[in-house]
Amino acid sequence: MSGTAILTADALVAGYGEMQILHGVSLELAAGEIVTVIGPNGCGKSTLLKTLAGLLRPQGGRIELNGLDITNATTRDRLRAGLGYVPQVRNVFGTMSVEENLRMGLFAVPGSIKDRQNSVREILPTLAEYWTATAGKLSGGQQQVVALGRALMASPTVLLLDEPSAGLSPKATSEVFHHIREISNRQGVAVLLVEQNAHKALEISDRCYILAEGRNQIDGTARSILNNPVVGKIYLGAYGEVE
Amino acid sequence: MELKIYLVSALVSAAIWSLPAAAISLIYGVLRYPNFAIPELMTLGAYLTLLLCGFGVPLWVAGIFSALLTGLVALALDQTVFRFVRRAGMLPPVLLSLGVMLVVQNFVRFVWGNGNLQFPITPMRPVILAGFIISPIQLIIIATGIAILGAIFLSLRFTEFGRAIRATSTNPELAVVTGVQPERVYAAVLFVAGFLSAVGGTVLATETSLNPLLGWRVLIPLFAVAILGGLGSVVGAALAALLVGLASEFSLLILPSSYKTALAFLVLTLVLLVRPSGLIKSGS
Amino acid sequence: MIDYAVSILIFACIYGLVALGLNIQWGLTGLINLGQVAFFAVGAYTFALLSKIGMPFPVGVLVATLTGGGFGAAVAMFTPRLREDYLAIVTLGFSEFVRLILLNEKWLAGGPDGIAGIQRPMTIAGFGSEVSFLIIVVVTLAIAFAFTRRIEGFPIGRTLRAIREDETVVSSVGKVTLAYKTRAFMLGAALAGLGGAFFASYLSYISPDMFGPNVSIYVLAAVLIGRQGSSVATLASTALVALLLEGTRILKDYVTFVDGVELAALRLMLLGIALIAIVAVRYGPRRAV
Amino acid sequence: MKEILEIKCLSRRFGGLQAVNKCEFSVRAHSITGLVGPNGAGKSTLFNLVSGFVRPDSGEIRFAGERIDTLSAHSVARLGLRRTFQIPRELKQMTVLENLLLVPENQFGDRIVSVLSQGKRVREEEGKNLQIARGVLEMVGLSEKATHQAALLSGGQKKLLELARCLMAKPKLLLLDEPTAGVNPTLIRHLMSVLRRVNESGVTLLIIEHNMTVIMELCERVIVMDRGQVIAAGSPSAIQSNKQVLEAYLGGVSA
Amino acid sequence: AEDGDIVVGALMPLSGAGGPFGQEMLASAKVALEEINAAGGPLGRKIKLVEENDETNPEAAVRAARKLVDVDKVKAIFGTWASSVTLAVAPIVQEKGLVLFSNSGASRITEIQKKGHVYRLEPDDLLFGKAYAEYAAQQGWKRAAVLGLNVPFTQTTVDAFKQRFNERGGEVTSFVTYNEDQTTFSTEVARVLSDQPDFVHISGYEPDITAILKAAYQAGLSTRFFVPGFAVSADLIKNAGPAADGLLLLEEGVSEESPAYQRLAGHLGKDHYYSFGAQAYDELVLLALAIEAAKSTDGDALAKAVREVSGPEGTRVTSFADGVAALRRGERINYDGASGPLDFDANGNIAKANFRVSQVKDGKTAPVGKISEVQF
Ligand SMILES: Nc1ncnc2c1ncn2[C@@H]1O[C@H](COP(=O)(O)OP(=O)(O)OP(=O)(O)O)[C@@H](O)[C@H]1O
Ligand SMILES: Nc1ncnc2c1ncn2[C@@H]1O[C@H](COP(=O)(O)OP(=O)(O)OP(=O)(O)O)[C@@H](O)[C@H]1O
Ligand SMILES: CC(C)C[C@H](N)C(=O)O
Ligand SMILES: [Mg+2]
Ligand SMILES: [Mg+2]
Repeated sequence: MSGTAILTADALVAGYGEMQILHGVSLELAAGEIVTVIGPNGCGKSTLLKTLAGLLRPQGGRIELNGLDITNATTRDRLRAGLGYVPQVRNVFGTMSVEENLRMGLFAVPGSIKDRQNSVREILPTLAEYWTATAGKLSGGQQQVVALGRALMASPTVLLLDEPSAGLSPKATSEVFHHIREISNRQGVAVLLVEQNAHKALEISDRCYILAEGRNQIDGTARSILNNPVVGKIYLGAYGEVE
Repeated sequence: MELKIYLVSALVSAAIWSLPAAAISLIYGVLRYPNFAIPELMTLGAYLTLLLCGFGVPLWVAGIFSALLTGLVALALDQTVFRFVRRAGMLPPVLLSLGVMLVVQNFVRFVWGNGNLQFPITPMRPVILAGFIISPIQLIIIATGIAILGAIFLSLRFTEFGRAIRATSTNPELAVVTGVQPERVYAAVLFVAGFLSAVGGTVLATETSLNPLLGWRVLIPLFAVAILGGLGSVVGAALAALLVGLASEFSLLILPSSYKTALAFLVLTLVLLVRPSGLIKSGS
Repeated sequence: MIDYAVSILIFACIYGLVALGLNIQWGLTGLINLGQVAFFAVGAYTFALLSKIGMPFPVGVLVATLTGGGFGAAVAMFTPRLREDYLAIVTLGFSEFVRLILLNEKWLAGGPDGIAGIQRPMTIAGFGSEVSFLIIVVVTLAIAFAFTRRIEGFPIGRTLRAIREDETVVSSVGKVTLAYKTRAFMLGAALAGLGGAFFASYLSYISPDMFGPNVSIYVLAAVLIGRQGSSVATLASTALVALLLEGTRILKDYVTFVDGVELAALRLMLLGIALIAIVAVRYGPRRAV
Repeated sequence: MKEILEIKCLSRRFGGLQAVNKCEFSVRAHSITGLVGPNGAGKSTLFNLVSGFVRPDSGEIRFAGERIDTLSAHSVARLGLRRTFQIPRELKQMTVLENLLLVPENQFGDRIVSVLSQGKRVREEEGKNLQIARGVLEMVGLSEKATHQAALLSGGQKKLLELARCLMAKPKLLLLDEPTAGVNPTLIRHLMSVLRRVNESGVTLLIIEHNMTVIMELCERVIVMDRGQVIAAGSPSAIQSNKQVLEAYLGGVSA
Repeated sequence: AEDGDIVVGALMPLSGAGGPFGQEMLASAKVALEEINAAGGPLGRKIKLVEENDETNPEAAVRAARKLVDVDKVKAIFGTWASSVTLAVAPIVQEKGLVLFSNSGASRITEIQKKGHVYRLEPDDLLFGKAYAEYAAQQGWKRAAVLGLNVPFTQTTVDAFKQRFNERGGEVTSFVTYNEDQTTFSTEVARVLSDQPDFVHISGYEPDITAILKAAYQAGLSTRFFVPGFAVSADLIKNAGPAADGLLLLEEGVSEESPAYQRLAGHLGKDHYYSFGAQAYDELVLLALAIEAAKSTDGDALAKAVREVSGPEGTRVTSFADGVAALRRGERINYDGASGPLDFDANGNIAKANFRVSQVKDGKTAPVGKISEVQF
């Protein structure tokens, strides 16, 4: 698989000030692949994404995007190299309209705003319903879609999503996951998904990493993880399936 | 007749206040701290204009150059001093701005002394415009105010970089994620703030006179205007300046003019009690 | 020289009281008060007027403190809906209002002439009048200090800090935030009033132009330099500001190549630079991310 | 069983948007009731109305028989109606413990006079509250973070803190706004048992949730909102097969 | 008993509203200092000046005064200009039993003059007010409007003016006060001119008066303005340009012909009218003479001696050198200085004040009248 890897992280060490959170996390992502990262609260999932996105300087390890060493690149450079990122919270520009939020997605990357907006609206048709609304006043689910749309504006090849389904209704969750699948299928975007809604996320994923206390624990195909009773018990709260 | 003069006065005051108030507002909106050095940049700008006038340059040219220079000064101060406390919250920059306030005000005093100076322009007799008596200079002041604020408003709204400034203002972390380089935004904001302050200072000095206390004396109305306008909003600052201008001039009809500023404040307080977030709500 | 040092100390203590007050409001509770000078003025004038009608010193001080607190409570109750930045304008405006009333209402406060001949407290046996005054102020400051320290450490201090952080949360757990804010504001204003009483008494003359916004700014600087919400730091930084303001006066005897205005300008520039330097050292570049 | 919360014809509009529209339902005392609905249906707004943070334009809210629609937020809280916030509102600069110690009512040390007292009573009181707080942290799995600054918690941990704050008090009615959003599934499992215990100790729960597992396993009754109105109410299984609910909320796929 | 230099405090407004005058006063005091020390100084000792800036701010002044008194151990303080500063400093100076020479006008200063230690060389504001009225009456003007900056001297000046103007058959049509921090003044000007007065008296300082003149000019309003001389500098005249044309100034008189004034102007340049400078010059000379007369630097003795050396009785002297010589001959002296004959009343105030009125014409100031011996 390493042959086709578009994004690789190798033995990442990162944290906040004195406090080290990631103690050597490694992962790989191939083009068009959807990979889910799951793990207990506070295990460092968001920290991992922030490090990949360039918001946090790693203290050790190496990140490669398309064969390019981006370990110390700025967020802006990563964005231009095709890395999109949607944070876990506060992921829209609250005082700006939805339309403007999307424009911001193309701020650092060349491209025609109109063309990109049209193509994003095709993938996320619900955006049209609140195109001129102020993003901060939308409901949580609507904001997630806006955030996704903003990230898509730059036509990323790799998309990092931090809990996109948090707070979404089942229907909206299905829709967002559907969108993610679409994006991946139709445009070949590789998606790294951090999720607590593990079952649904794994349904659309190819592979899965499990993180605990800042370290890789288990990885494998989505199916193997879903069917692993130990994982189910420890990380997925194995309870009677709703399906 | 009298009332029309009041109205002109109010407009002139509003034009003068709104520029530096917009500067305060912009800095607050993007960098999240009230910059108490803005009034002193007005003073500095006015004196730089005077300096340039000394070379025989016409006042308006001198004014533009001084505004550019003051913009650079503001930028330089930001890069050398404020830059290092970017992530330390609101207090350090506030303190720094107080320090800069003292330094700039007294630098002006050191260089130009304490006396009252004046631009080398002869006062002009007024013209009558639609029944309003207004001096050409006042006309220019009002036009300048509207033009500059309008330009800023439009560029904030409709240019890429303006949008980046607004984006940084509402959600700085996310702005970084979209590839905005915050330092560039800060630099631009400080430059513009310096520019606005200097224009405000020059214009104020044209109406009154140059004095090291030029800016310090309007500190309170400026902050009143900026806050009332809903810190962070340029349009808000303009509207608030107009409101404060009108309130303080027309207060003369019912109150001794020594309460002029106080009455304006009373009105402001009342407005704030009805609309606790200022005339224009700035989002967060 | 000793006398001069004593007088600097007295000013420092007086501002210390005012700064402690502001620290309760701003540092602890997050109520932005840009008009602390108003309560300072109210205290000073109350004391001066009482002194004029022959009230003994302790009565004057007490009433001045209470009056300052009363005004503080009134302001706080009048502005319950105002949060954060917008309280700033009301306090700023209020301080201007107070100053203008003092300036314009001659029947009340002597107008721009101010009030002269205000009494000093009795001297303490064995000490000169300056030193006696110093002892009284220092003791008062120590009491005020102990008081605010305790507030900080007690649950009430926690509630006030919580209000600073997020008022909504505090009301969601059933606490009447307005009542707390009013109390904090009142306490802070009372301390300012207390400082004002000492100020009037020490200077023996007060006039409205002593109560301009620069006083608020100096005190503000003191509170801000100190760690937010900590009264120890507040006092230390007040001392620092007083020292910078006063100590630089001595400069004049060594710098002889500039004239008076330039010297005055240099002195204040130096103060500004010192302020910047302190901030740079205290908050300077630590983590660069 | 008695109704602890009754809502009648409640409406609230934001600008051009009717967020809550003539909403009517009630919650039985000692029950665990679910409140579900699509994003933007007005659920959180409803919580804001009930808890006194937002004023209704019209309508009636009764809590334990008493009208509370004109009361301010703190008065409602004092009556024993507590809520969590959907987007956590932790007190950032304070430690996790301090976040909890804020909660107990009528603390003697929370009054200014206490400052003049000897302080013994305050210390005892603090000690007691501290014990309660540690218990609550244990319950939600935040013990290790007790002395950390709340701002430094992870997204999910903040949600847990939000819940913990409410568990510090002993409310009659607890409104939980998506308590499990962003929480790890294993912990959700644990939280459900915590909530059940809380309920058994006499606290009525009204829970907004998008996690259907939680709703199905925990709630005896579910209310479904859409566009500010209640569109269905009933047992979880009845709701799940309701056509309207399927369409608007669950997304057409039968569960 | 003591020897060595006699330390004297010059507490002057080197910055703030009084800034320009503080400079003038300090320069003038230095002229006097040079003359005194060149003549050997009082009691054969040199005088040493310690300068302090009162910033035209009473609080700063109090601190500066304490430093002068406590650290520098000055024997006297002179040069306080703003009334608020004099009012604030006087109690401190008197408490130490020192002498204070003031250049302030406020009538209130009379009240705090407790031990006869405060001497004022500036005419009281009441006298100013009366002088305006006298001149206006001379000119036959009947209707006056007043614009007053809200500072101590305004109220008393204006009250005295009203009273005397009414006595002379005039009428004050309106009195509008303003504050220094206003951005525009057209409103105020429009207000007072709506009553069509014969002239407008502005009681204020330079910045605001400049602004008012310009505001009136630019609003197309014309009238006579009559303002205090201390508020008008050459700069103002230059700056206001045509707006200052015809402006009338009331200046505290100096003895322009007196040898002392001639010497002072000789040193500082003849193109200027040094009213506060002349006062400061005289203050230091008076003090030096008083020390010689008292044969002591003790405050109480000095306070008495000032009255003795200032006249009106005694041999008229016009310089320190002459005065010392006369004193050493055992004569009683009457110092007539650069600022006037310097006779003090019971309150330490100048008893009879002279004024002159000047007018601005084509950018130059020329005297147009005199009002002599205005009394309380
Ligand atoms: N303060 C407000 N100002 C303006 N509009 C608001 C405000 N609060 C809520 N709204 C709007 O009211 C509608 C209902 O919002 P609410 O938060 O109640 O939805 P919700 O049912 O809780 O959705 P979610 O499940 O996504 O949290 C939304 O469209 C939202 O944009
Ligand atoms: N800015 C910060 N400074 C210091 N520590 C932090 C900061 N942000 C997070 N942490 C700590 O780092 C750890 C990992 O946080 P992170 O946000 O990566 O967790 P997570 O795996 O995303 O959890 P969740 O599922 O709850 O979102 C947590 O223990 C948290 O307390
Ligand atoms: C102008 C001077 C005579 C001083 C003036 N009387 C004042 O008090 O401020
Ligand atoms: Mg996370
Ligand atoms: Mg909600």
